Amino acid sequence: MADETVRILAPDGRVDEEDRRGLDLKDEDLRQLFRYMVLARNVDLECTALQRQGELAVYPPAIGQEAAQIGSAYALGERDMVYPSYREVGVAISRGLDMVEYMKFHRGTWHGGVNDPVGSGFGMFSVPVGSQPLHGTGHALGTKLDGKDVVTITYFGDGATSQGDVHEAMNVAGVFGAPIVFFCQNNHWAISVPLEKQTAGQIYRKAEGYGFPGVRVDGNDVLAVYRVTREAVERARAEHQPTLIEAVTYRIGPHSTADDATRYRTKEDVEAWQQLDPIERFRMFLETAGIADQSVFLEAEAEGKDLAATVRAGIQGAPPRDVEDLFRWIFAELPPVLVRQRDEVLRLAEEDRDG
Amino acid sequence: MADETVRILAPDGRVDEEDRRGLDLKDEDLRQLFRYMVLARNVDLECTALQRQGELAVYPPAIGQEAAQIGSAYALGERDMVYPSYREVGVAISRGLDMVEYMKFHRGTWHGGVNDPVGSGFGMFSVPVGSQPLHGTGHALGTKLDGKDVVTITYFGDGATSQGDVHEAMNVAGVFGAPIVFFCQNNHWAISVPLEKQTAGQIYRKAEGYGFPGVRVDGNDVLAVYRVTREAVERARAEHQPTLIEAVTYRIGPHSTADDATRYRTKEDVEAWQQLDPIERFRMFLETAGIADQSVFLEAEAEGKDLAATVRAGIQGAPPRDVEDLFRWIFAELPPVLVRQRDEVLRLAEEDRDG
Amino acid sequence: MADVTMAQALNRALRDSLAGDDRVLILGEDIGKLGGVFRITDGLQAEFGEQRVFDTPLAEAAIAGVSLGLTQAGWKPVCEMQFDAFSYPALDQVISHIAKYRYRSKGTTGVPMVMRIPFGGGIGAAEHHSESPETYYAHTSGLKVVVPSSALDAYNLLVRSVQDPDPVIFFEPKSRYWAKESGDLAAEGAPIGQARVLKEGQHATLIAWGAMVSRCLDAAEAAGEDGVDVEVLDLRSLVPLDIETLAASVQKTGRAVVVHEAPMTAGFGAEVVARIMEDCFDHLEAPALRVTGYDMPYPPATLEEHYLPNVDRILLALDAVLTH
Amino acid sequence: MADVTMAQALNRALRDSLAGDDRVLILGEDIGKLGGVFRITDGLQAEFGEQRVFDTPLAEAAIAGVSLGLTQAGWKPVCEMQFDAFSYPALDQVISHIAKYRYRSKGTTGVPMVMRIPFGGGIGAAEHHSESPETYYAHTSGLKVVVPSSALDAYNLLVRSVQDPDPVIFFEPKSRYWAKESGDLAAEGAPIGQARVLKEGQHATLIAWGAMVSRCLDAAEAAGEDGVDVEVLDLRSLVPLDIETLAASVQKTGRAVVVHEAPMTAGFGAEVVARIMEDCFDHLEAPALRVTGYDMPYPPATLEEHYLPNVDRILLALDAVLTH
Ligand SMILES: Cc1ncc(C[n+]2csc(CCOP(=O)(O)OP(=O)(O)O)c2C)c(N)n1
Ligand SMILES: Cc1ncc(C[n+]2csc(CCOP(=O)(O)OP(=O)(O)O)c2C)c(N)n1
Ligand SMILES: [Mg+2]
Ligand SMILES: [Mg+2]
Repeated sequence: MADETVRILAPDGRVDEEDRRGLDLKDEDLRQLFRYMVLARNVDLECTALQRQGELAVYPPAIGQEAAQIGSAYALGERDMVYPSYREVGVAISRGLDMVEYMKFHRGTWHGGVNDPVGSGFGMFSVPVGSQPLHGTGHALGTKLDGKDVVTITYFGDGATSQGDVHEAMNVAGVFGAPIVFFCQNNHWAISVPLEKQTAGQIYRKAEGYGFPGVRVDGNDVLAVYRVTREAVERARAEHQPTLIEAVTYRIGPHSTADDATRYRTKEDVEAWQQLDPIERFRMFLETAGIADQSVFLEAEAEGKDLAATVRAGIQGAPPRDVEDLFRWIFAELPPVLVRQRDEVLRLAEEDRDG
Repeated sequence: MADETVRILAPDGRVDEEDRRGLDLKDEDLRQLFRYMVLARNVDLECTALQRQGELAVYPPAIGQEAAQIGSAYALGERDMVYPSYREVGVAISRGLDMVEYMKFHRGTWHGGVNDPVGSGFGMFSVPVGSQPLHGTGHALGTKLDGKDVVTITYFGDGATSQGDVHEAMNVAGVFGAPIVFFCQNNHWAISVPLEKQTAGQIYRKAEGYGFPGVRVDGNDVLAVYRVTREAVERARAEHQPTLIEAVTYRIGPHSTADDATRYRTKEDVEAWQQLDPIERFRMFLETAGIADQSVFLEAEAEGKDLAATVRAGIQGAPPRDVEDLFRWIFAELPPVLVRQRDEVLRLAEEDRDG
Repeated sequence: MADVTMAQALNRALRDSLAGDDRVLILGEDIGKLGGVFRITDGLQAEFGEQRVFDTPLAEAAIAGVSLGLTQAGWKPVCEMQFDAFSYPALDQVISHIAKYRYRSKGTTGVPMVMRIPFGGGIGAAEHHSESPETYYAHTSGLKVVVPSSALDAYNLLVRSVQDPDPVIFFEPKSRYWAKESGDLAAEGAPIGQARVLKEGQHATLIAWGAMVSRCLDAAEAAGEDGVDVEVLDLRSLVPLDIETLAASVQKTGRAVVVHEAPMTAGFGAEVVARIMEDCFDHLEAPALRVTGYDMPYPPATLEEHYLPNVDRILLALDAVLTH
Repeated sequence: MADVTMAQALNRALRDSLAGDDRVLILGEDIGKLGGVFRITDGLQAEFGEQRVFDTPLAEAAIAGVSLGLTQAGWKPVCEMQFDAFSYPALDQVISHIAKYRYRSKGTTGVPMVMRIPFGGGIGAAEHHSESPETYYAHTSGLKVVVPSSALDAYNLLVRSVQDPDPVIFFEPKSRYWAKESGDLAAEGAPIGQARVLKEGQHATLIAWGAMVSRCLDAAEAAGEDGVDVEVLDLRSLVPLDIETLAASVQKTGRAVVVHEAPMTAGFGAEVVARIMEDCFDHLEAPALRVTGYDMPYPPATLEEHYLPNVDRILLALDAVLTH
């Protein structure tokens, strides 16, 4: 990573003390960050396992990206709004979402992820790559028009930066001074396509073209991620200026459980980054700095296992939704054609049940 | 314009002699540049008049943008390829296109502009704003794959820079090292939307995000435009590196003859730029430098009037194409459904003719 | 009761919507100071300010996606695509998100927005300015698709569209912008989802929407002079489609011709014919026919008269169904 | 004569096209080293190099627009959209340019490219991975739209598509990728524009394309057990549509049911019904019916079985047309 990359924690857990003092984080917060990262790791691994056991249809692991996700989400205020892609399990956990509901997307019982995106401050999963930043920009513009003290953050990947929609979202946000943070997790891969085939530029420098700051941060350094996101969130809140953050991290797992990453990258590629594990790095720091000890780590692990177990229990054998639900939410009011269609489906389903 | 803007000719026609000597332009070339600019101005004004007289359906004036168009087109090699928008009358003239055929687009006798885009090295008019740079990138990639010594240039406006397609084209060109020049005529307006509502960034700095050079040039300075385009063309040819050029100019006329620009800008806005007229500026230079005198200027004018008259004669009363042509070029071979449809149209047209 | 053009009626509908509901926003290209290239938004920015009525950068996907985001901040955006063919860059946002968000979010998050699209030919415009893309939208589940054919109904339908809890794609027949109608502007006409019988008749039914409605009325008049009594149905709402009114009319007349500007293949006329097949088969005296644009890119302006359905072609089709 | 899956047949068609014509290129997301998420391009980059077979950045409009540009440099690109719903960002380039360039350029500049789109449901996939967007393309004049239903015909059609001088949208029914067929791979089957009668019958015609063809064959078999003799028509080519074969079959049987996965409203089934109306009316014993997906966003995987046409629904429709 080049000089311009913001970093507070070295890979061995050492820290620039001045940098650290500059953070508005109490020891409690630091332990909380650690806790969330461990929860995310546990749920993530559990879900990969659940998929292997046939309980989930497919799952996109976030392992290795915990610092990027937790550090950034922790910088948000309670009423701030998130527009995620499909890999933001860590963000979801630290925003307090119901993780069983969340995983039902991956089980295929319904689309989208959670029940009420606006109510929960967490938009629906956005599968079409790069499409959600526009929703974030619209939302941010909307809250600004209302004079509300709300910041919007949108997550997307390195691959997404190639999409026209992401460009349009940043450009519009720049023009309107929308209070939004564009958070790009550059995990070096878009399925099998490596970063260097995605763009010849630097992701964070794309912000130059939109007239707002672009920042590159070590995405495996939870403190640095927190700091740059915090600054961006404050800039959005106070100055209505967007920021593009490039968090440089790595997709340790396959693209999804359906992917065979050995086809396009080597074990060595991955191992180099496993050395830079964000949780271990932070743990070493917490320990060395005397902020947390073994008991804290074990407690977080235990809590992680609990949450994973909750997800497993909630998802295992979770039935499909009622057939009626198929027709429930297409329009506020079901038009005649769909009433006919619904009646057919219900009749057939009943006949099926009856034998 | 900020410091970074490349300029050789001052608005009063004075020149930085060192800059000028750096140009690979003989006096003959300089007179040729002048000539093309005058031709373009004459045809442009004539076409506005032709539209007022009902001979053209609509016409988008290029007045004021002659230096940007001629200076850049003059930097191309004979076999280089142009992907234009709809306002590139100057480029078309200096590339030797049949200007009567060209104007038939504006008369509504056929789409597109010229007969054979590949053969003539000038792609069809691209009306959907921002869509043609992708074609340019594809073409450039294609010639590179063939090892051909061909450079592609694509023209688009400041408004087009907001479109996702333009972003995607530049990004892809960066990744593949496509031999292409992205030439943006920033004429300060996209119909009624001024530059500052189009983007909060600087257009030429958008190149940073794609990993290739971005250059801003005084678009009313034909020598500077020539120089930066020449450099970009050579960079494309020799190094397969794209360049984004922002030529800062001004749309002196309305967006099109259908537009009423008084609704959104003042006479003063326009007058300030009329002072910076690219032809007059260049004329003063040529005169002062002793490269051309009144006779050259008058000759160019006369030639301009001639070309305008040719266009007028060719377009005036030009009939619609044959009804059969409607069905001629949909597919290489007309499928049965269309045969039926064609037969109906021809029958009806005949009945019409017969009474 | 004054004469009003469709353009004026639409302008008034937007004005009254902005005045009546302070959550309504208007956005698009050139819709501010310029008032839109067709002046449909004329004067609205001056009256309601740049916060409520604002120009966007030149990016249709952005206009659509940002509008969706605005709904999630509690706004009701009415966005404009400047011309039919320039709505295509927004299709992904429309199909993948705007049409699906209510469904995806289990009903918690509807998308109360309107996308206005001036459409159709007959105005001598350049390439990409005369298309009829209603099929793309009508085939996209989750959207309502509405097309007025007259000034008063344009007012009525647009006001209702803005109030609708679901996304409405609102097609405005450009060639009818300057056609006048006499009456009071009020949102008291038929709701979205109902067709209108504009002329009753016994011998055959002409079915159309948008600009083709007046052409059908002309054809009906011409047929009337030959003693043929034609019913004219203005669908108004392609989705939801008023199958009841459609079926009632065709069951009565036993003969039907549907007319639209879009190319024939997989045009919405096919859906109308399929519904007639399903609901009126036993009443049909002749095949229901289509008079449509041809299966070609929209032709250049000087040839468009040969492409667009005209009274002659409609009469030929009427003749075919009447003499079958 | 060996068993071959449709996935293998498609892979071979691409391989043979690359080998047979050095102007053919393959591009798309993850089609290089990975060989595509469905492995349709497996091994092609290794065999033909990164100049002929290359990954693009993640941008579908770019893939389409760049492909068009490549044709103008004399190449024949075969590009891949990774899944059905991810073809939507490319719609503007397809509708406004790829479909229109030959027309616009007065025939000088055709667009010999193929856009491959894996489509349809039935594989338990996530949202946006199971759609059937063929109508959007079939309604766009200037495109050919082709859909194989079996391995051997997939080979035949894809090789022909690559050789076609016009842009071909090539839909691959994902749920049939792993279905086997026995025979030799050769481009000797029916050309684009011809339908195939897969099973002859006297009582009714089932019409389908892609994955629904095998479902229709299943239904026909089930009906046969009840003594009903059903003809099954595989359209293969939606544009150009083989009206002759279609009309001949329906005129013979007098009864027709068309089956597709896409939602009903304005789906391509409507076009088929409209053609039957126009060309077979006097032979019809019953209304031609549609069995389709419902007018909703594609549902989640665990409910898709209720959405997709199945044998029961097809039999019900057959029963309806037979007992009318
Ligand atoms: C518009 C679109 N095209 C293609 C896909 C298929 N796809 C799913 S994820 C993905 C790669 C995304 O890469 P990136 O943006 O870096 O995010 P990451 O998966 O690495 O988190 C692709 C190509 C898609 N979902 N949407
Ligand atoms: C995709 C698309 N959207 C909208 C339009 C309508 N339109 C035509 S030109 C134009 C403004 C273009 O501005 P700019 O790119 O700066 O080019 P200029 O006209 O100034 O040369 C607009 C909005 C269009 N042609 N295409
Ligand atoms: Mg990635
Ligand atoms: Mg401009």
